[in-house]
Amino acid sequence: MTVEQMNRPLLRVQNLGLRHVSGDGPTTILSDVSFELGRGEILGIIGESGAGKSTVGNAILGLLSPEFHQTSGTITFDGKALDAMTVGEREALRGRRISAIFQDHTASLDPLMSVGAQVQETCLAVDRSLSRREARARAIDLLARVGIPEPERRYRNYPHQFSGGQRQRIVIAIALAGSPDIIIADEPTSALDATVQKQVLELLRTLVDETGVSVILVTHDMGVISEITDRVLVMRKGLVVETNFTAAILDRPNHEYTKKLLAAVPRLRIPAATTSAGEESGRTVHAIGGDPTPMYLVADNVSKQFGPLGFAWGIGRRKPKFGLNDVGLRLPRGTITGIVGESGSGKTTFGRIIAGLDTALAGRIRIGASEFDASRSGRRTGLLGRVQMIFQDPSVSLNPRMTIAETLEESIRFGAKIGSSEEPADAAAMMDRLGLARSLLERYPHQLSGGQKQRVCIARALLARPEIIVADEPTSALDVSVQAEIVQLLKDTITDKGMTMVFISHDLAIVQEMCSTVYIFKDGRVEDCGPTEFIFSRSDNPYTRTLINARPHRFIC
Amino acid sequence: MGLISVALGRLSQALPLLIAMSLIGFIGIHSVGNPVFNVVNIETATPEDIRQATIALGLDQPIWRQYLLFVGNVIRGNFGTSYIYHLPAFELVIARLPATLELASVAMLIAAPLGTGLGLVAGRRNGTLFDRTVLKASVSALSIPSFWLAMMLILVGAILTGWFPSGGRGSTASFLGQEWSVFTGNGLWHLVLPALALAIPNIALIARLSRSGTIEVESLDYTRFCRAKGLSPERILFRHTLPNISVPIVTIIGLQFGGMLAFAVVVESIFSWPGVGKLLIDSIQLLDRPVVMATLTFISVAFVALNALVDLLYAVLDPRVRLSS
Amino acid sequence: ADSAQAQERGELRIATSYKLMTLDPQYANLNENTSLLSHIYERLVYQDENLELKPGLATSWRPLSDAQWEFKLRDNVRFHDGSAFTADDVVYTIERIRDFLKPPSGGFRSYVSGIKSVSASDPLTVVIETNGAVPNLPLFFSSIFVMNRPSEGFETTEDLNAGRSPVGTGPYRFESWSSGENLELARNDAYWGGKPAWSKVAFRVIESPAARVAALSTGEVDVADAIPARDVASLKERGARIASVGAARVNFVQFDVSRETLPGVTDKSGQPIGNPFKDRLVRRALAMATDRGILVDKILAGYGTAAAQVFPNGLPGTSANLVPGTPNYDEAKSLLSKAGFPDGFNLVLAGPAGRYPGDAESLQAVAQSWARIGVNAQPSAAPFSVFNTKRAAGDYAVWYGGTSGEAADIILHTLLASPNPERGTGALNFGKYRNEGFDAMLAKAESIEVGPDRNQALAQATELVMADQPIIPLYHFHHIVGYGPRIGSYVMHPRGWTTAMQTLAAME
Amino acid sequence: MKAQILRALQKRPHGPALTASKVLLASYILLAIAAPVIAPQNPYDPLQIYGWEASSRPGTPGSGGYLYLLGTDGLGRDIVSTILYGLRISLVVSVTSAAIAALIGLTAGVSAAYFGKWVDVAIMRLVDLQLSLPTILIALIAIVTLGPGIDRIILALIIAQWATYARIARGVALSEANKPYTDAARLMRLPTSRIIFRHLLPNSIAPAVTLIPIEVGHAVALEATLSFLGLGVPIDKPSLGSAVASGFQYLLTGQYWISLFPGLALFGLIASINLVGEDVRRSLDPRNHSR
Ligand SMILES: Nc1ncnc2c1ncn2[C@@H]1O[C@H](COP(=O)(O)OP(=O)(O)OP(=O)(O)O)[C@@H](O)[C@H]1O
Ligand SMILES: Nc1ncnc2c1ncn2[C@@H]1O[C@H](COP(=O)(O)OP(=O)(O)OP(=O)(O)O)[C@@H](O)[C@H]1O
Ligand SMILES: [Mg+2]
Ligand SMILES: [Mg+2]
Repeated sequence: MTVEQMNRPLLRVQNLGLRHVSGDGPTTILSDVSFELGRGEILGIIGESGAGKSTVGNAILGLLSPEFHQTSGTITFDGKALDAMTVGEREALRGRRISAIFQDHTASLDPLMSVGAQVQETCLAVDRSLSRREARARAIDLLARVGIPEPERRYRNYPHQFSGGQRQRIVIAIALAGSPDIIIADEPTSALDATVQKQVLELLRTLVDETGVSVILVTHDMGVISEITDRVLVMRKGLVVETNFTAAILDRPNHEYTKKLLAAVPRLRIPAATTSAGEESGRTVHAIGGDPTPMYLVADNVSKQFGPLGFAWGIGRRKPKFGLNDVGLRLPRGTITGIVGESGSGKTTFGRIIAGLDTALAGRIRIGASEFDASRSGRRTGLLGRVQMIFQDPSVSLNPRMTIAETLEESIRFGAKIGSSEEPADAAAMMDRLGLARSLLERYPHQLSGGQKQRVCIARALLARPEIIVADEPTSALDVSVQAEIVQLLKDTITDKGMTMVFISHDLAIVQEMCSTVYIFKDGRVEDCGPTEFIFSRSDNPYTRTLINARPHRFIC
Repeated sequence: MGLISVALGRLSQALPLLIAMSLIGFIGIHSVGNPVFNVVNIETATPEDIRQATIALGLDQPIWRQYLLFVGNVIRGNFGTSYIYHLPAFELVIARLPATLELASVAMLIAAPLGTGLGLVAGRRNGTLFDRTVLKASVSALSIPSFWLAMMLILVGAILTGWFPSGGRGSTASFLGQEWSVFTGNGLWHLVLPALALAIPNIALIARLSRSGTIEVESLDYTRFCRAKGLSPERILFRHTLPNISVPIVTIIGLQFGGMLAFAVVVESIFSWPGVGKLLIDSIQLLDRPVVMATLTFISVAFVALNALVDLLYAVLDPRVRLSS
Repeated sequence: ADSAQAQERGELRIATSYKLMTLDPQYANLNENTSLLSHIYERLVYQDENLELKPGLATSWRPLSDAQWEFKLRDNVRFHDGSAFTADDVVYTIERIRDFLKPPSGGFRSYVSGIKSVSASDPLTVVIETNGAVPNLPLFFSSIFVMNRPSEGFETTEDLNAGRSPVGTGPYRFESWSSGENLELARNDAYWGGKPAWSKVAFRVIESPAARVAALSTGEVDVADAIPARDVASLKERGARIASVGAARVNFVQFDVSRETLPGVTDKSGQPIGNPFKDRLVRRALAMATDRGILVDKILAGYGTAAAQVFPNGLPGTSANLVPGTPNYDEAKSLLSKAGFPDGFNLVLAGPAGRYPGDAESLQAVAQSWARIGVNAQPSAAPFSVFNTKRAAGDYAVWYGGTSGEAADIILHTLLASPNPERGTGALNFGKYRNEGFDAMLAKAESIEVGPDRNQALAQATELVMADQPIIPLYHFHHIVGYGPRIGSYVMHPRGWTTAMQTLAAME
Repeated sequence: MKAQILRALQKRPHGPALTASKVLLASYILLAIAAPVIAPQNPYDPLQIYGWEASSRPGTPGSGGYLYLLGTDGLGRDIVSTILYGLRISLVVSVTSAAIAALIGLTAGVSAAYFGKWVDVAIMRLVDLQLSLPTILIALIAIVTLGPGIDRIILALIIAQWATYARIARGVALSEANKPYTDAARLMRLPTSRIIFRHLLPNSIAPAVTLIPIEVGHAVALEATLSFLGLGVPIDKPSLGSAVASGFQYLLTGQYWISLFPGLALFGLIASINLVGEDVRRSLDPRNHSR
């Protein structure tokens, strides 16, 4: 490698402009985006949701859908302009020299192929010298490294059998399969709890240090930015508003927007001295709420087993595995209760059972005065429809053939409706409150950015005006400024309308801000629970402490 | 759910189906006309002959008794004797099976891979010349009435060029106690034109389905991610796109295969191929009830089995379906 | 290679529309069976191309008295299994039909129902006693195949269908068959009538006319029968040759003349009217308005003969005075007016579809003709079985039909004689036409021994009944057979048989 | 759904081939509507038909005072007029039956997938039953018991065709019913009909949309077969399909025009329906909207 080559930036994006052309005319998506990425550098991209961060990644990969038109600029990789390359040459780059972690992890996985096979085929594609068995071994190793438990056993499972965070890690594993020069990681840790996130970031860091890979890391998590990136690019409305070294951006932001963004970062408050309250260690359960408030939503002894995995040919039934084990939860009306916990610990599963979408092995659920048997189908017992969910994977939970407006209208018309006397909900007003342009109403889900889809899901749930909302990581794809607004909106709605909310999140700062009570899940059980203040300041449950301590430190006060 | 229990479940569901089918067939034939007019020579038979024949065939009995009698006989494995051919009805159907099976199988073995392949590649190269050619060719193939297609094949393949025989089964070889054309060169030669006549519309149909499926799937995120992973386009096409579009294709293949087994009348009669479809239509027209019933039974069983197989394939193809069923 | 091989072995390949459905020669009296089985089995009497009776297995026959016939049998005839043909076999054949075969087997029964007893007075003489005079007995024997008496009992239809035992005296011996698909025959070297022309005969049942035409065009077969008339021209262009003959049969329009009101018959405003066909004038008017020329020249492409009676002119029992006229719409209209229908009326003209050459087309052509005199005919075609059921149920007022027979009197007997179950007359007389004068004349003619006198009497009876127009004879279609270069000539038979014996191999 | 179809129709056509096919289809429909006005002969009126002019070559002058532009058929009907009038019946019969069959079949198939359990079993065994019953038998029963008529043929064709749609739709819907967006819909406690028609159906419909135009072609052919057997439209009022089917016998004879021209007309009709169907399918795919 010549010196010149060494000094030359690995990737250079110059004046990139992109337009999206549709029946309604062109919209500018990116204008004049320029940046460089050096070898072994980690470049963070932050910015408003819908700013065009993912689009930049796609442009580098050459995977924009045909309705995007490049209006200006060049992208140069390793000294060669991508435009000048043949289709075959660009194909040869992908996976081998530039690999990617898509923001939309669930949609990135082929639903009909086992995850192991998907990792394995990538290994084979990027390294032709591998035998199938070696590739399989590599795949298992990769899965283990991203923290998939029992990778041997789960190798043959399909994407839908994993939790959101696990799917995200599988996508990461695939991106790491080769030894690329660049990894474009689009929100790679948005679905991961603090401990796992830490593990993944460490993995990335090691990789960068060992192999000199460069990383473009799109994220809204300032903690991640501060922890790992070298430089940061701030984007807004298709423009680069600011770029600088990480420390500089964080300490001395220049641009108004950056300042606003940083100001909006939620901070976890942990009292300096932890006073020990309970003597017990290990699994602790603390009294929640004084008795005066009657419990509105009560779930008792909910258990769930995931049946034998894979296809049974009628012989040799495999042993089922517990997904939830004797989980209980109680929350008073008009409150927000947080559920946090390890990725894969059963949070989503529990939420779905409360909503009546899944049947449990056993368990009782009480809402107000009505009791439901969780082991029977929600449709039968009438549980289904009492509770709305904001789904963890916004992209797949939107009907791809309905425009946003149609989706929202449906929610208004058919939602459970607590106060029917109220003025009719207004989809457009809701869009405004969520910071979404009204023009998005006429779009189909695939035409939105990740954060936009997530907000549509929030809008859908709120417009249905349910008694109870289970919000499964509702802000994971949102930039902090929008996030702050949404958090406020949710809080307001809960108190104004007297709703009750279960708030599943791995973002402890937000949980702390929003929730009055917190449950900590681990391995399908409630590991710890109690009033928020207590949990964050005084709980002595080791797992709770690890979780809290795993947070990047910069944003802890 | 295990395979065996699925199979057993299907079997138990097939019974009411067979009963319903036999009732419809029985009452249907009964309501259409009196078979006795086809049994006697209507141009010479006296009323007495007709009366005698009616009694001999049991057609003078009330319909419900005829039905019970029929059911009783079927349980004893006897579908009755054909009014027209004077042979056991079941044997007649069985004798036609090899011809039907080999024709339908060969046609499907041509149509399924070719159609899927063409459709996949056309969908992949959406908008290119190749794609437009495939689309137009398949639209044309589907727009030609089947008897036209058959006649054109005869005209070109047999009369004008003399390459292939115009019809018939050619020489056969014995296998499993039945006569098969596929095992002799001459028989295969005779198979070419009728199999093409059956295959061409199916190639087109399958190509259309897989083309439109491919276009849809190729724009999804996981296909894009597969490209980002560095997979070759071929691998994406065959290992990812294909499974994801295969549910409707498998369905159609099952349906069409069943249709070829049972209802390939036009091709069978134009190529004088002694298949089940022609037997059935003739028997319906001649009101040869025992044969109609035996054929319908065979067809129902074939469809139940085929559809069960297709359902099983859904579960093999799509793990999400697996869980729910 | 295929055809060269065939040449060497002298194989004759015939594509036939007749599906051979059973190997029992006495099961069903249908051309479908008898045409093909006549290679294996033979009859006592042979009916030639002019429907004249010629010696078959019997060399001569004569009535001994009013109720007694004697048949002298041919000597030195052997069955395919080597056993000698004797009078006992004839006795067996008759007993089998009369006593053994049970319905639904039928059709041959009526031929032997008049036989009181049969005996073999010596090995080559059969004496038959009948109940009353049966002057037609030799004709009946021209339809009955003689079987070989087995060592004991009777052969069942199932045995025969199993394909092991069809043993006859015919020029070809049975090799193999597949029901409704094919029949293979081999030369009977010991045939009494000399060495048959072909060493092998293979019949392929091809029901689709287009497929038969195609098979003949490509030379896959040497002979194809029931060629559609419209295909003749192009077949000739491709080098095939054509033989044809007017069929011994008639297709006609028949009226219901007995009921007071008829389904589908209304005046022009749709109100039901009384049965107009009771009036001879109406029937005559409709006959007069029927353009048979279109049927024959256009629909049958010339391969048909316009009909004015039940058999083509010139065959025994036909009248030379009955010639089909050209349509006369004006006179027909005035006849209608005279009958009280100046504006005509509506009717439904029913018929089978795909049963006879030109059937569905004829319905429409007849309707076109009748429209010219104000009779609004709605053609309605149905599958043959549906048609038969409905006709028997009285759902039709006027319909298209067809019939055939060994002789003119047999058709007159079933189609036009008053229905009389005891005498067995009028089986096809679904219109319930009754004409006592005609019945008497027919009965008289039938009692006369076969010969010119009888033919004369039949012709007179025909003239009488046709003047009354109970049916409108439309046409006698032609049987058309196409044959390839390996065939020198093909002798057509008006009964519509297709056999190897009718071919003459081409001279090399 | 409705909105999507409307949108699909509003969308400007894409390639020239599709434009041509739309124009073709539109002119077919116009011709069918205008047939009584523009056809030189009324082929359903026996008084206007001259049997002696049967099988005239194209271009022969006819007694009616006009030219037999494409010749006459075996009964003397002007081919041009037969095509125009036949189009009316064929269009009505095939499009109506295919549309209703698709509606019934898709609903049944998607419902089976959505409800599962015994509903699925019941519907699917009904489908199996239907699939194993030949159309001819159904048509025979329908026509013999209900009497002849175009509506009976449509009925028979609907009965004959719905099952295919049902199976196709069910197969796809089985996968769709397990996707999270259906969960969202169920949570909304939407009326079942809305989940089926608004969510599952549009997402399972793509293969069926490909199938519908093809089945329209089948319907034409089936109707022709039935007519040929005397089970379809009255024989003196041939539909386009039956004109082709009966003309088929002339295919190997010299009188090519009797079969060829109606055949070409039919070919064009089905092809244009197919191409327009392809267009509709494209516009139903949201990912194609912006293109
Ligand atoms: N197919 C499309 N058609 C039209 N507009 C699109 C399409 N895809 C994306 N957009 C728009 O382009 C803009 C940029 O999208 P992009 O996905 O790059 O945003 P992002 O910065 O990644 O946002 P987020 O943080 O929410 O993921 C958004 O406003 C989005 O609505
Ligand atoms: N359909 C399934 N079949 C088998 N196992 C499943 C299935 N769905 C979930 N699991 C397993 O159950 C466990 C709990 O999953 P769940 O989705 O509830 O996790 P989670 O707490 O929401 O995690 P995350 O934070 O990653 O979303 C996981 O280990 C997951 O792999
Ligand atoms: Mg994004
Ligand atoms: Mg989750």
